[in-house]
Amino acid sequence: MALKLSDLKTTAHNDWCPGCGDFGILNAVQMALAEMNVDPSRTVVVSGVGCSSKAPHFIKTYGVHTLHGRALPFASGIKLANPNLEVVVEGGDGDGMGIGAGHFVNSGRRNLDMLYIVHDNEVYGLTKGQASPTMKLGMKTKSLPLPNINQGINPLMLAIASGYTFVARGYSYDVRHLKDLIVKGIRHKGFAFLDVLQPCPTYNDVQTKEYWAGEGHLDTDGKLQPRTYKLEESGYDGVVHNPDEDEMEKKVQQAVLKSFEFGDHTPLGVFYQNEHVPTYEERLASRMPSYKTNPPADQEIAHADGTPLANIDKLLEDMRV
Amino acid sequence: MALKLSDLKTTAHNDWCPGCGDFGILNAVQMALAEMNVDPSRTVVVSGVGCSSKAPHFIKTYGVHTLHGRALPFASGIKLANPNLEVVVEGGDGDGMGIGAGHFVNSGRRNLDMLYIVHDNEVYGLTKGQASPTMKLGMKTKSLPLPNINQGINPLMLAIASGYTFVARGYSYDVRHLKDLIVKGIRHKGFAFLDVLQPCPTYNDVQTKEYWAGEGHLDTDGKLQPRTYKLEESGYDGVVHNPDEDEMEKKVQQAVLKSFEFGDHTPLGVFYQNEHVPTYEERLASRMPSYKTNPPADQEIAHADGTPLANIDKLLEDMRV
Amino acid sequence: MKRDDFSWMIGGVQGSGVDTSANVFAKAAAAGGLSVFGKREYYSNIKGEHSYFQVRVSKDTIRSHVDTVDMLATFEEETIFRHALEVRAEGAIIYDPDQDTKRLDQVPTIEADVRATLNGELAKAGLSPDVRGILELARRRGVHIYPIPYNELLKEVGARFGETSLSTLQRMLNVMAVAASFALVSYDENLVKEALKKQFRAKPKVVEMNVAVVAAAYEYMNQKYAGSFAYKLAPVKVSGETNLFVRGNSTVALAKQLAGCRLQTYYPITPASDESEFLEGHAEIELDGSAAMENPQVGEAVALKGKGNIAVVQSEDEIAAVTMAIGGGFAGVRSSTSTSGPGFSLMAEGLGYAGMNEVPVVVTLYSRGGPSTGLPTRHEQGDLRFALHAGHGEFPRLVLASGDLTEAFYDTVRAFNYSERYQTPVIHIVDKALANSDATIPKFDVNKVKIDRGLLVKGPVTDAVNGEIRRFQMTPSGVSPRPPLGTKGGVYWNTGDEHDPLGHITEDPTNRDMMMDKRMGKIDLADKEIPMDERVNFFGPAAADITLLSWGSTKGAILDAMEWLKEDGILVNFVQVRLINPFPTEYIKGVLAKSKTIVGVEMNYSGQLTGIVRERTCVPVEQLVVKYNGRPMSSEEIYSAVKLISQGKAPKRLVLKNGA
Amino acid sequence: MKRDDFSWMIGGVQGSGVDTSANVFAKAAAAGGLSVFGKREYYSNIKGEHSYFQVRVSKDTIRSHVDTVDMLATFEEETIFRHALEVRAEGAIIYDPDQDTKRLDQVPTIEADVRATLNGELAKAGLSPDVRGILELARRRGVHIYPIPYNELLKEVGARFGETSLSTLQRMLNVMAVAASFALVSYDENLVKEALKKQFRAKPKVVEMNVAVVAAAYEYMNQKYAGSFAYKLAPVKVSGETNLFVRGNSTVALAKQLAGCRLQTYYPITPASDESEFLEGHAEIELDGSAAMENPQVGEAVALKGKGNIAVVQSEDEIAAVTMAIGGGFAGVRSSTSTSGPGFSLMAEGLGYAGMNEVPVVVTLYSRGGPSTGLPTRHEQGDLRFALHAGHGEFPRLVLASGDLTEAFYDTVRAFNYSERYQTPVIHIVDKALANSDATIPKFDVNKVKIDRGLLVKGPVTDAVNGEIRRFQMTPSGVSPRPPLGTKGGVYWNTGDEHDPLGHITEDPTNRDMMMDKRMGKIDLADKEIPMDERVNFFGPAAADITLLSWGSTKGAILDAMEWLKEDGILVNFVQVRLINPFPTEYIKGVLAKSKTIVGVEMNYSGQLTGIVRERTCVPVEQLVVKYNGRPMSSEEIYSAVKLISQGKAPKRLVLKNGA
Ligand SMILES: Cc1ncc(C[n+]2csc(CCOP(=O)(O)OP(=O)(O)O)c2C)c(N)n1
Ligand SMILES: Cc1ncc(C[n+]2csc(CCOP(=O)(O)OP(=O)(O)O)c2C)c(N)n1
Ligand code: SF4
Ligand code: SF4
Ligand SMILES: [Mg+2]
Ligand SMILES: [Mg+2]
Repeated sequence: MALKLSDLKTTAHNDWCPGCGDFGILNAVQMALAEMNVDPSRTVVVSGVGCSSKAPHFIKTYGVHTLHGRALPFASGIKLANPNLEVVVEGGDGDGMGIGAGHFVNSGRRNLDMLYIVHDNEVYGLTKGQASPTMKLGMKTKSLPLPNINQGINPLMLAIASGYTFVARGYSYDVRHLKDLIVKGIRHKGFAFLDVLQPCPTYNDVQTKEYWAGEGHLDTDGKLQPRTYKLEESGYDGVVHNPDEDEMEKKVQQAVLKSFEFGDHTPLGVFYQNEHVPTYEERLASRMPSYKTNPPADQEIAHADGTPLANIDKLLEDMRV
Repeated sequence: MALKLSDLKTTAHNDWCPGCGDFGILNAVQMALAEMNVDPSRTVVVSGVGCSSKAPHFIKTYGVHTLHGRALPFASGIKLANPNLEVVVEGGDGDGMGIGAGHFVNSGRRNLDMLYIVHDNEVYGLTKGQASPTMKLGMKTKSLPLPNINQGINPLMLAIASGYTFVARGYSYDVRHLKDLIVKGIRHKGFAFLDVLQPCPTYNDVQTKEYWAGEGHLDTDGKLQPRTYKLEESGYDGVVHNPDEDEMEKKVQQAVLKSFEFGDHTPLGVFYQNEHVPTYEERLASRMPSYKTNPPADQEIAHADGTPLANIDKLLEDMRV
Repeated sequence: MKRDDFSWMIGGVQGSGVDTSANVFAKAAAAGGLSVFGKREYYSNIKGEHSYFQVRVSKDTIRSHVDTVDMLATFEEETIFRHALEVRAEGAIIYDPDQDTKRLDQVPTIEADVRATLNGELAKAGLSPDVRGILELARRRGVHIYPIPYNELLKEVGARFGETSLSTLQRMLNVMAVAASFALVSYDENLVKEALKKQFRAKPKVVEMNVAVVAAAYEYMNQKYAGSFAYKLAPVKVSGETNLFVRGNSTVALAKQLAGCRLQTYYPITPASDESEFLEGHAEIELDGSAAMENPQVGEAVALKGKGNIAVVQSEDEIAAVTMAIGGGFAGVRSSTSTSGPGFSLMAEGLGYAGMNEVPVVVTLYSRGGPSTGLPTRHEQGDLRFALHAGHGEFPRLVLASGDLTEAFYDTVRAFNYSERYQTPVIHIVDKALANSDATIPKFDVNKVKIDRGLLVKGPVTDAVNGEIRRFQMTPSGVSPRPPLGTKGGVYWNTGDEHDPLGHITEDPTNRDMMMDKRMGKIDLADKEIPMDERVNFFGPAAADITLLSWGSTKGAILDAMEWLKEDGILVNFVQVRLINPFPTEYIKGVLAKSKTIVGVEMNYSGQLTGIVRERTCVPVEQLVVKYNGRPMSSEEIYSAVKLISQGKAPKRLVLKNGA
Repeated sequence: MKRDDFSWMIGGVQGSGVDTSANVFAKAAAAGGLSVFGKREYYSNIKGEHSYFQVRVSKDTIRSHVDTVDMLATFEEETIFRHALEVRAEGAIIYDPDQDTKRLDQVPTIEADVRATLNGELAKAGLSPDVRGILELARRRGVHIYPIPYNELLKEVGARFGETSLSTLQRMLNVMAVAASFALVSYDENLVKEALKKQFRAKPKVVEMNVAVVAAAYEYMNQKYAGSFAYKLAPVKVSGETNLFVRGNSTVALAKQLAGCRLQTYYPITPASDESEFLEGHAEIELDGSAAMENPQVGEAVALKGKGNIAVVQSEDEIAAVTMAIGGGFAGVRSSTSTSGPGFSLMAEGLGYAGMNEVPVVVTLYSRGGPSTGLPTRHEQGDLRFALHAGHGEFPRLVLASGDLTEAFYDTVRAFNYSERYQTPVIHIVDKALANSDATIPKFDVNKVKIDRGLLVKGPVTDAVNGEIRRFQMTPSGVSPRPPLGTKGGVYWNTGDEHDPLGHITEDPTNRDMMMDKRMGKIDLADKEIPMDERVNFFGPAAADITLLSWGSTKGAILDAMEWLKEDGILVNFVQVRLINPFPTEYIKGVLAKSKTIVGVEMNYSGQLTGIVRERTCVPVEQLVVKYNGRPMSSEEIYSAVKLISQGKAPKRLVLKNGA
């Protein structure tokens, strides 16, 4: 039975501001899940805390709205316990790269088979528009009394440095393209990171919808030149095709260089993808083969009468005096 | 009065293992401070928790041995309160890029004028040799029952992605060269990051002193080929000479590419240096000029009789009904 | 119980100017010499959800909100649906007749439960589920309904200023509602206009239009409804003493400036960040000119160096916030961080480090509805026990909790004094109900403020041995002289490990005992030194039938309720504990020994202070009045609760449930 | 007080095989049917600092260490300097005469204070500050000194095996010291050899050489010192029941396997990580074959899927550790994390989230010396209050603390049962003194272990409405059926915000009250349901002069002391609280009502349990026996303390100070 988009909507009241870029991301996620015909009860959307992190409540799969900055470890725990679930993580840029930066870096090192979507609006939306870690030094939004005092980080480069095996960028008002990226990210074998440009009309009056559409950025004919372009259309290929160290390194380097483009000429699409790095699940299974056939969530632990199913006799024998 | 090396030594008992690479780093730090003739009572060495983080106790400047993973924010607070102090931060790779990764990334965004030295031994020394975040996937030291299950990160690339304005690597058994790097790092205007290859003979039997010296890596004549080389000697120039966006971007990219070299051909030296990014202290002073002339630690806050020196009359006036 | 005050409410969609209107209302009232208490309720949301503001004004002192609404000012339908039935008989509702046909099921932001209840009531009364229906229901309950054609009036004003954009004009809906309200109670129109001028000071054009709106509203209301509403609000003679109209967050920020806090770190969180943002907006600090005369050295410094300043730093998380602040403390700078529950949970390890290294640091804990993310914009006093015990192992800390905006100001200064005097962290709890409430209070007496830096060493150390300073040397008091990092004359060390007097690690058991005794002994010292009037407030007669025992923001509601109870002849006194650690054990024992019925009043589930009282005094406090629905206690609730208790009709754990 | 046991100590530099030798000693003794209790003391260091191991053995049950040393085995100088004067009169010291001239000032690892004290004593006695001097001092106090030429003997053995490297041979110094010790007390040589075979099982060559070393040592000692030491250690008949020789960490790990814990997360920290490493080393789990017969479905699963397994994950910090484990709980997997103080401090926020979302998760808290980094390898019970109150706001949690290795095993299983039954976090405190102590205990009775998964829903949900599951639906007990994430038949949500039955955010005050009552009510439910014998142990006569009140690892020392006190005719009983929350209030009230002198015995500064008892029962516990120097309480200390109290000679707060 094919899943309809409407099957993925909930009746929970959505309280995002009118015109918020989060709506586009939400739609794209729902479209992607419908297209992939996932089983909602085998799918979990996990988030942190922030405007964007309210998303799970609007998606009719299992939803886990966690703590500020902790979406990744919560999601990792769920996936480790039940590797057969489809786990998608969503959250804000502050959530992911401010308070959550430590998990961001270290989750890259694990390469669990999940997708992480960051709503990148360059502000802390829910706490009223303070600068987030992706906002550039000196930028001033209407929510800031003074220009941003911190340098901004390049989330794509940070993701590459942290070892994510799929690194991409989407734009929340290009819903179809974004939907495709989400599908790719979910299908990717390994940890996929997807940075999404998300206008916050309430606090960020610099990177607005109009900005990305090309406001103030005219071509010689005086026409608006959009500030984004598609990597796929530019002949860029971020995929590592063979399990080859050299190709891998080249593709990583290419992705890093590409990630420097931002502003008037901002690439969207897949910067890097490498499925030749074993996932954490595979690494665990290589240590204990039963992890694959009998992962934690599938394991029975007790007989019907409550006596344990584990047999520790051998271990006890080792401890016998 | 010139500072002697011996003036920088303490009587605190040093309990590092014999042959530990930490000794070399300690010597280099003391040599650098002596060479720069710092005032020990205007110098603070801050560390986290780990074998390496015991270092402050062996250096006769002010020492602050803090919490595991928190050396950077503690140090930042000290520096913010008293920008006239020389602040050097030391710690382990687990301390800095495992539990401390969030501070690592976000401190790069601030660019306070300090130096951060990471003792990179690829293990958690003090807790008995678990893999640290810099250890590569699949590597197996004698302390690990099974090969490392996580990917390793490249600390230099991570530092560049995080915005550090000085990024370098040293080796603990090349004390003179390391000393020079430390001097450069302290002199650098902005936040300097110095990764130091530090053999841990007790737990890491892969990256040993012998390994770096070239064990098993022979040239055609059968002579040991050291696995490290000096960037300066290779004609590499990591310094951004002009406040020019283009040069900056090129130097960053060059540094990232260079940071991929590791193993048989590992560069030591300055990968990247840029003094054209304003420091956090400068940014604060541009918001409130008195920060420069009258930083927090210099401010009187009370009259002799204890009445406050701040005058809040104007603010009270605003609140009058 | 006889209320002699005026309880006004305004509501609207978050971001539509509800705050501004309440502010204008309050300022206009305050300008007339009235006592004002305002309370804001809003969702954890940026735009679109309902929020409302209740402002209570009186010629006598008031310190709390009441549940009763005398007048409800509305300009959209949601506020009518949500609050119409809260208005008392003979009260008033001002509304826009354009809304008449708006239906309940058209308002998606109203929770299903709330909607169901309303639908039920309307159906029972045979009324339609729309604005007309609900207003009719209110009218049947004796409420006066005052329609006012907002848009028509606004357009007229607009026409005069050449402003035709309806959306621009509608930004003044809120001011019109305020003016219409004041007109009904015949309040001085000029005071309203003055308040507007203050509010929009920087924008003369805006002031002008708004003033015209006020005039139009007064004119309409006077013409149409003159004399129809019984209650009149008159300004009172303002005494010589000036009053302030302040909000909790700003009060604390102001006190930090004065106390000499020069490093404030924070990670954004409701309801704490407003304080840091206030500080950031006033980061350069004027210095007292008299300094120059009195102390030439200070004078010179001032002349030479210019203003003071506070470095306000947004950190990457609360772990960084607290550890940075401790770094500031190490450097000899009064440093603090402000947060609420979730952030405070992340500070536990840092607090222990400060305790271990005897570093002064102040954490202002704005307590909100928990646990976890909880009710981020709602009220609770749920963090007291955690504040007392946060962090593994045992280290000294002082915990103080303020009861009102005036206390919050002076307590902030004290927090810094305690932290330097006892060289240890101080947690200052300001609950959400204070943080976000606005009230008129007497002007702060800056001369009463004294800064006590304890054993801070200024200038070079002279007794270093071999260049080493015995920072943690044993002293009779347990407090050692504290030269900040950077002090000339020697150096010392710090570590989270147990350490010797130089600050080097040692695991020696004898040293361990000495150091533990030194550190923990400072709490006994504080217990001896801190005068009782900084630690407890006692209100009411020395002997009474009922003794209320409470802490924090419930103070105002309790005091207000006590006046009514007195009128009813119920003898009540009230002990407000302000310093929770060191706990004023002997004092409390003394008071409780004289009490008949002791009642713990707390805005949490378990009666946390009550537990502490039992632990310290072994006096069983057997009657609890608690509330944990996220809404603050009203004076009326407390009044009724105590009345019930005095009649022997209350359950041992009385749970208050009012509030929307 | 009459000790009928043998207290043996060995010391040496960290990393030089002290642990191994103690293990061999203990195993050899245990193999002879003796009861063994071992205690290890070491610095927070990797190599080079002094560590020592004390092993007490007896034919009767023993559960604690004593301060007295009957025999000290040494092979280097530092152990001699540090411990020679701890040996009792008529006790023995075994040492290497090559060390005779080693001077005190040549040992940099001895703390200045310790050195000064020793120097003083030697000077007073007119002795030289070297090994010879200190041994002479011991001799004058009645200690027998037994030189043994280690290197000579080793070389002889080496020669036989063609091993000439002295450094290789010296790796057997420790075993030689053990053998020499056993020879002196005429213990069965074969039992020592058997123990070696067990210890070095995987390395036959090593076993062979070591066995030869044992023989050489026995031969030398028998020849030289036969009959010179009065005490003899004889094996006892082993009863039918088998004993285990276990360490705390492994006990807990074993129980986790059995309890069905299938996700363990951790960040390395002393003394917790040993447990995770044990689990990691045994990650694949044998399943009970009988399953197949009994339940065909399970049997099929086993056959099909093979073994069970536990995913052990090293996380980037403890915040990740606890939140990952909660993630596992969400997925329906029994999950836990193990840590000690600093890590636990970082878990406060996560705990509150689990409480709010009713997720089962177990945190094993290995309590060590605090505050802050504190004394990482030393002992303390300083985290009890923090465990009770960690996390902002109010949420239910159960806290249990084990008193010995047997309890640690069964309590681990219970912790998981409680956490699933009440759907909330459980904190299981195992203090350092248990984590790192080794002892013989009766074999665990696996048949006594029952797994209770509470209202876990297995298989598809059938009552979802519109595909939505009311995960947090109200039920009479407050516990709702819990389908894990991934359950077919519907979906639901979770959030740290207050939520409705589906798990969606709501700020409605009525729902809030219901949800708070639901969550907090589970603690009352647990209080009603959990049988008293899982919550408290009571030892001794129902009525006594002195009632000891304690928790955790002090149990062993108290029980041992009670036997001596009984001999002295002092009537003592002992209440050991195991479940701290929900607190067994009525039971404890009952016991204390019958007590004359109540004595709180705790390894912390402030008497934390005592405070809890006062809070819950209002019974003032006025006599404290505390210890906080980082060393565990010995049975002798407790014996003396109680004796002093019984004589009315003790201060109200008696601080114990023994230990090196
Ligand atoms: C520990 C903790 N600190 C602070 C907060 C307050 N807080 C809530 S959302 C948020 C920032 C949200 O910004 P971002 O992650 O970028 O999400 P956005 O709202 O922009 O979508 C903060 C700081 C919190 N909930 N928990
Ligand atoms: C919050 C917390 N968690 C865990 C620990 C235990 N711990 C002490 S040192 C250390 C790791 C040290 O590794 P690294 O930082 O690489 O330093 P090294 O010892 O290798 O120099 C850990 C996990 C701690 N002290 N605090
Ligand atoms: S504040 Fe910004 S990010 Fe948040 S809901 Fe509004 S528009 Fe969206
Ligand atoms: S464990 Fe390794 S890092 Fe630590 S002191 Fe020993 S050699 Fe150095
Ligand atoms: Mg954001
Ligand atoms: Mg390391």
